Amino acid sequence: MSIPSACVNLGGIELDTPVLAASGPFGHGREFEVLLDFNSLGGIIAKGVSLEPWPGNPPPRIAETASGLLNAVGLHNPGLNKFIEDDLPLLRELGPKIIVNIIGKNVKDYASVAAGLNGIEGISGLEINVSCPNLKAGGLSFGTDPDLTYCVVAAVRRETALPLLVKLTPNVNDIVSVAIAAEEAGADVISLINTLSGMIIDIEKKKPFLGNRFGGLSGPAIMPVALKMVWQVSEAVQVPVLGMGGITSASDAIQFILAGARAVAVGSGLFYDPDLPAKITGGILAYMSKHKVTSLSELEGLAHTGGDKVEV
Amino acid sequence: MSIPSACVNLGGIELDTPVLAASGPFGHGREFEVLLDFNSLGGIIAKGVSLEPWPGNPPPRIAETASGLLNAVGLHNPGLNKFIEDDLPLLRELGPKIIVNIIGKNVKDYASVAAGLNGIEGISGLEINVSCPNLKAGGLSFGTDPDLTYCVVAAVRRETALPLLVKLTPNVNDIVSVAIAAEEAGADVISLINTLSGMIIDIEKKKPFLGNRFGGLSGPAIMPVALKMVWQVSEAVQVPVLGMGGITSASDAIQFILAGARAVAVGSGLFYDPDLPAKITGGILAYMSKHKVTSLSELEGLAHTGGDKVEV
Amino acid sequence: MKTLIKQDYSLENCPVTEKLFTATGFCRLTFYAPSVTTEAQPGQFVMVHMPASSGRYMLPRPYSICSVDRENGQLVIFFEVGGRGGELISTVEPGTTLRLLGPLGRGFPKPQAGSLLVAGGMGIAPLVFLAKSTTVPRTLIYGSRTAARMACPREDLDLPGLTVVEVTEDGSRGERGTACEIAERYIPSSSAVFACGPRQLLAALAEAAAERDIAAWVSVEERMACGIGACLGCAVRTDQGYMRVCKDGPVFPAGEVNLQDEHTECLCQSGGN
Amino acid sequence: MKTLIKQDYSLENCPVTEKLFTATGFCRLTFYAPSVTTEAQPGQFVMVHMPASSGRYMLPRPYSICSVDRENGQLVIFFEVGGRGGELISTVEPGTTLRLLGPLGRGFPKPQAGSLLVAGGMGIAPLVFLAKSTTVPRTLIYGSRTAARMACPREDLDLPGLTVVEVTEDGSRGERGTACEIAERYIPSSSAVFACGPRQLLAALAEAAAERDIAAWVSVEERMACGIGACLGCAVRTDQGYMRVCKDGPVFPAGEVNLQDEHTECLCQSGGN
Ligand SMILES: Cc1cc2nc3c(=O)[nH]c(=O)nc-3n(C[C@H](O)[C@H](O)[C@H](O)COP(=O)(O)OP(=O)(O)OC[C@H]3O[C@@H](n4cnc5c(N)ncnc54)[C@H](O)[C@@H]3O)c2cc1C
Ligand SMILES: Cc1cc2nc3c(=O)[nH]c(=O)nc-3n(C[C@H](O)[C@H](O)[C@H](O)COP(=O)(O)OP(=O)(O)OC[C@H]3O[C@@H](n4cnc5c(N)ncnc54)[C@H](O)[C@@H]3O)c2cc1C
Ligand SMILES: Cc1cc2nc3c(=O)[nH]c(=O)nc-3n(C[C@H](O)[C@H](O)[C@H](O)COP(=O)(O)O)c2cc1C
Ligand SMILES: Cc1cc2nc3c(=O)[nH]c(=O)nc-3n(C[C@H](O)[C@H](O)[C@H](O)COP(=O)(O)O)c2cc1C
Ligand code: FES
Ligand code: FES
Repeated sequence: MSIPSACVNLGGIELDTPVLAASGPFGHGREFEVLLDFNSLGGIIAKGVSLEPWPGNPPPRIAETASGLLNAVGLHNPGLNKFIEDDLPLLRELGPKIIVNIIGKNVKDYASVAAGLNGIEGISGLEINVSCPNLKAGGLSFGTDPDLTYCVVAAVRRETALPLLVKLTPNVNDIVSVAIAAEEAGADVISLINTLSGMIIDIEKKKPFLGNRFGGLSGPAIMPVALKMVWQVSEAVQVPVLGMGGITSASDAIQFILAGARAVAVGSGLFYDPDLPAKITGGILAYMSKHKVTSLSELEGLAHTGGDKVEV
Repeated sequence: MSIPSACVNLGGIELDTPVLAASGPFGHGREFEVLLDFNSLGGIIAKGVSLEPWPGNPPPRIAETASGLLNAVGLHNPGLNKFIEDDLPLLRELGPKIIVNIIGKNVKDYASVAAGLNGIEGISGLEINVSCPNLKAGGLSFGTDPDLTYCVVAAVRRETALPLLVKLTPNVNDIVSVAIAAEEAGADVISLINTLSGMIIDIEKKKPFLGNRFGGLSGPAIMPVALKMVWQVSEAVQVPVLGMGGITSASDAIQFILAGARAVAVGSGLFYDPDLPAKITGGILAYMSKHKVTSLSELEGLAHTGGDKVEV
Repeated sequence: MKTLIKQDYSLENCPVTEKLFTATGFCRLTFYAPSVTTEAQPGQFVMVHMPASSGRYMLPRPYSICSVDRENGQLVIFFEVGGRGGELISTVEPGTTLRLLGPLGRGFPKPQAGSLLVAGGMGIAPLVFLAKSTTVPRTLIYGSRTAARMACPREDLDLPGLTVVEVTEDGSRGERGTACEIAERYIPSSSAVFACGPRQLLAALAEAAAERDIAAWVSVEERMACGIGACLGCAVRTDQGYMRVCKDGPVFPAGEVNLQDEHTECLCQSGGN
Repeated sequence: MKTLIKQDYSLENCPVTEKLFTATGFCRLTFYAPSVTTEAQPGQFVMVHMPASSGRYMLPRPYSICSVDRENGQLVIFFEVGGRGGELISTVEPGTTLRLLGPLGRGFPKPQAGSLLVAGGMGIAPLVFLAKSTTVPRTLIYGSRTAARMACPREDLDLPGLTVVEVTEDGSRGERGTACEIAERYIPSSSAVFACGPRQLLAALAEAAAERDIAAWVSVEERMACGIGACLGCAVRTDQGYMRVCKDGPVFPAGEVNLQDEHTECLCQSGGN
């Protein structure tokens, strides 16, 4: 029997392993340089980049909850120019494919970031974070509305020839309709999920704990929610799905793949264990050997058809 | 200084303590009889009752996740008549106020259950569970749409003079608009939240773990999500809010009250510790003494105005 | 009007008095639990709560009562350390306490002479208690994949009147074969069958017993939350619709319970409690 | 083009060599951690990961390096068992290991003669290391609410050239008053101020030092996730906008960092990462 391969093609991006660093927790990779085996990472999704610098939210920005992490960093970033000058050169040297997560306060901003990245060496794809607050709609995020999502994606699509990932927010009635809108507007990959909206309260100070009051919940707590959305979206769209949300083990990652994800990303799990990508890649290969599977495509979405009927 | 009182008026229902048993985990109370100090419970919300018996979902119905519980019981219940004959007489003897959670597959069913409970002794209120799948809308729940929610609540309102709680699902874009619709249709209390939709996959069998594939996530994992929704809804409606979702300590319960809840309910926490209601009631009273508060109304929603500014 | 029937279980803090790993990965814990032992019947179970020190939010786990010493209030459970719950429970040391909820569920009827007891793997646990509850002549078939997983100490099965037949799939101990194959040889001459183990085993036994019109009782497992019949989480399909394993079972007449449960159509898109 | 600058921290499994509860609720842990001690500077910190056995998903916790013995690779942290993380960490016994990530952040500059060190409560931890790093004449004001919370053993502060002034709010040990009140007496005659403790203390000291144009350095705390500057979770407002406590601090020139941070307007309805 041949050796299992962990290679996947994620919407035109060839990855050596199906494990990526999710946008945000990893920053721009530099700080994790000494902590992580970059051979185990197929790709790095850089932290959200906007046209102009964003200051981010007032502190505290981080709180811990039961099996979860609540953050309100507020998309703090140095802006496109500084990202290209300071961060990208370092990112390029790490090895994994680089995908840039782009953010904006209106459709034009998103498009401008995408345009500004054209012709820049070493970028394998763009990921649109549609969870940003839409200032025109009272701060509700673009990604809660299929039409707005379509607008943002279509606008970015016009500006770039790079593979385009669209990262959805889970704080919606119906993730499927948003995913379909993104696909129709030209997405090559659907990434999901971003954080769930939440808060905690400091009962001694009698006020919200986070400076921004509300934050985004990530970590193992949200994994069942993420997995279901990956399941539903992968049934409804033709393009591949990048799954994430609470992955902290190979078995978690395999669940996402069986649910229909082509690849997975690890976010807050990195705080807990920078060896996660290596453990996950290793664990996926071991699972493939055990289950006599040589290509990940055989596992992708297998749980939809009840994979165990044939085997012993 | 006078002794703190834990009494609250929840939309016309006088409760001796602000802690209720949430609908479902507690069943109809009989089984918990020997495990629980009923003086510590202000009220019991009976498990969802439909006009006809519902069989529920195929097993397995329960799975454990990180700090969470995924269930797909499927609103299994014996139907209105058997509930009135077999369960209600026992429930009435336990002591706490009884609220009946009602469910239906269409608007008429909901209304009929409400009508069927008219004139029956020992019921202090009804709670409409709008999370039921709406068969006309492809199984999406009533509670994801403000208009449908309005219809269900208005129809039940016409049939009953009892205090009416409306229990919302968190799987929505905008919980506030659904809450406002419920209030306009005549809700006396907004209950939130019901479970978050999720799933897990058995990687050995390569299929969803739960018989129903999808389930509802409860437990500490979801608490930040619940708390934020209570915060938002209590700002937007005039009627009181009953908060729940992941409460497993007095400090959790106090967070809900500071966020704007009039009272709280404990669901899956009861599996973990049947003493929870007693611990929570005791903990709330201790907190009130420490913070020199004699009535819970002084704490309700206090975190919205930054309660610590005045005290030392 | 009906009045409340007091339930006969309770939730108590019970000291662990003994711990033994009878084989790698198999833990036998003894508790001082007089509140449970006085009433406990073979086939009943307890919900074991997680150690308080774990600080983790985890459901209690159901384990069969493996034996009781009523005089001294000692209760034994015997389990495979398969997952996170079992692992945590197996870390407690004698002297510390765990909360036990029990005794729970409906047990086996009393075995008559000529009864056949069939245990697959950890299904041995309730059958030890059952075997100990009588001295009439009876046979126990104890099957396992391989000798290393035959974790129940042989002494526990040296009981007056009990014939023990060991069987492993790989022949590494006792006869070679499945518990079911061996059982089929004994069923025709048995007065009744009492079984616990994997669903396929129970299903095959149920069929073999039914063919010969011999009464059979099976103890089934299902994921549980409350363990007391409240949450309707542990449903199993029976002739009378879904029943609760924790309250209406775990022991059912073999013919009444659906032992092949493959999942059927799913209606409820949103999960639904 | 810039090339990568190798970071000088690492994540290692480090054995605990000693554990002491110096007072109720205050734990001093010593590790064998040569990878950290060789480079560690006063004011730097480590991220302490949770014991693997806890199996819980919890962020590592930041603790100041309280002292090092470079020769023997020993590293001391000293903390109040305030929450779930500290509690778990305080349960580890000598012989077991914890993962330490460090040394992290920017420490204090080297104190000159006449320096004033001010510690409020657990702010003592990094100042012990600072006090030990030199022998020039220097004064340490160590303030606490009450004697029982003055947890740092007196021996740790018996250092050549160091004058220690103890102060408690209730007068139960040393002078009565706040560390700040006492410090204000010493500041005029000090060459520089180095402080760690509650924000209000740091703010008051910063003001008092600024009035007299005396250099002051403060170590600030903020909730952390990564500890290495990647996630932007530990922001503190400074003259140059938000900076990272873990990477740009935790020690900042007192005048440059906003120590009164009351929350301001909030834009982002949906949380937003
Ligand atoms: C009435 C009853 C009596 C039982 N008696 C015993 C006993 O005496 N000895 C023993 O070793 N086991 C017994 N079990 C099974 C035992 O409850 C489970 O193995 C245990 O809950 C697993 O918990 P865990 O945390 O170790 O594993 P988890 O991490 O929860 O899961 C590990 C594996 O166990 C399976 N599992 C978990 N819970 C159950 C369950 N309730 N039923 C079936 N499979 C489950 C899962 O599918 C998974 O593959 C009994 C179950 C029931 C319902
Ligand atoms: C650079 C740095 C160095 C530190 N050095 C020490 C030290 O040497 N000794 C020591 O006892 N503590 C120190 N702290 C504070 C310590 O990190 C927190 O007390 C600890 O993380 C609390 O974790 P917990 O799980 O015990 O409590 P939790 O359950 O997380 O919370 C308990 C309380 O601690 C507070 N808290 C938690 N994390 C932080 C944080 N990062 N900053 C401020 N407050 C926090 C919370 O507000 C809460 O009131 C330091 C913090 C930083 C940022
Ligand atoms: C601190 C932090 C910062 C994040 N920043 C971004 C971001 O800039 N852009 C984005 O699309 N997602 C961001 N995310 C979301 C993650 O990429 C990921 O979708 C989410 O955390 C769920 O995955 P996890 O549970 O593995 O962390 C951030 C998450 C965290 C915890
Ligand atoms: C097993 C189970 C059954 C439930 N059944 C119902 C129900 O019948 N009606 C309803 O409105 N909510 C039901 N719920 C939801 C709970 O009432 C509650 O809203 C939810 O579990 C969140 O609270 P918790 O985290 O405290 O459990 C059920 C929850 C569980 C776990
Ligand atoms: S486990 Fe709750 S009814 Fe059986
Ligand atoms: S904690 Fe991540 S940047 Fe400081």
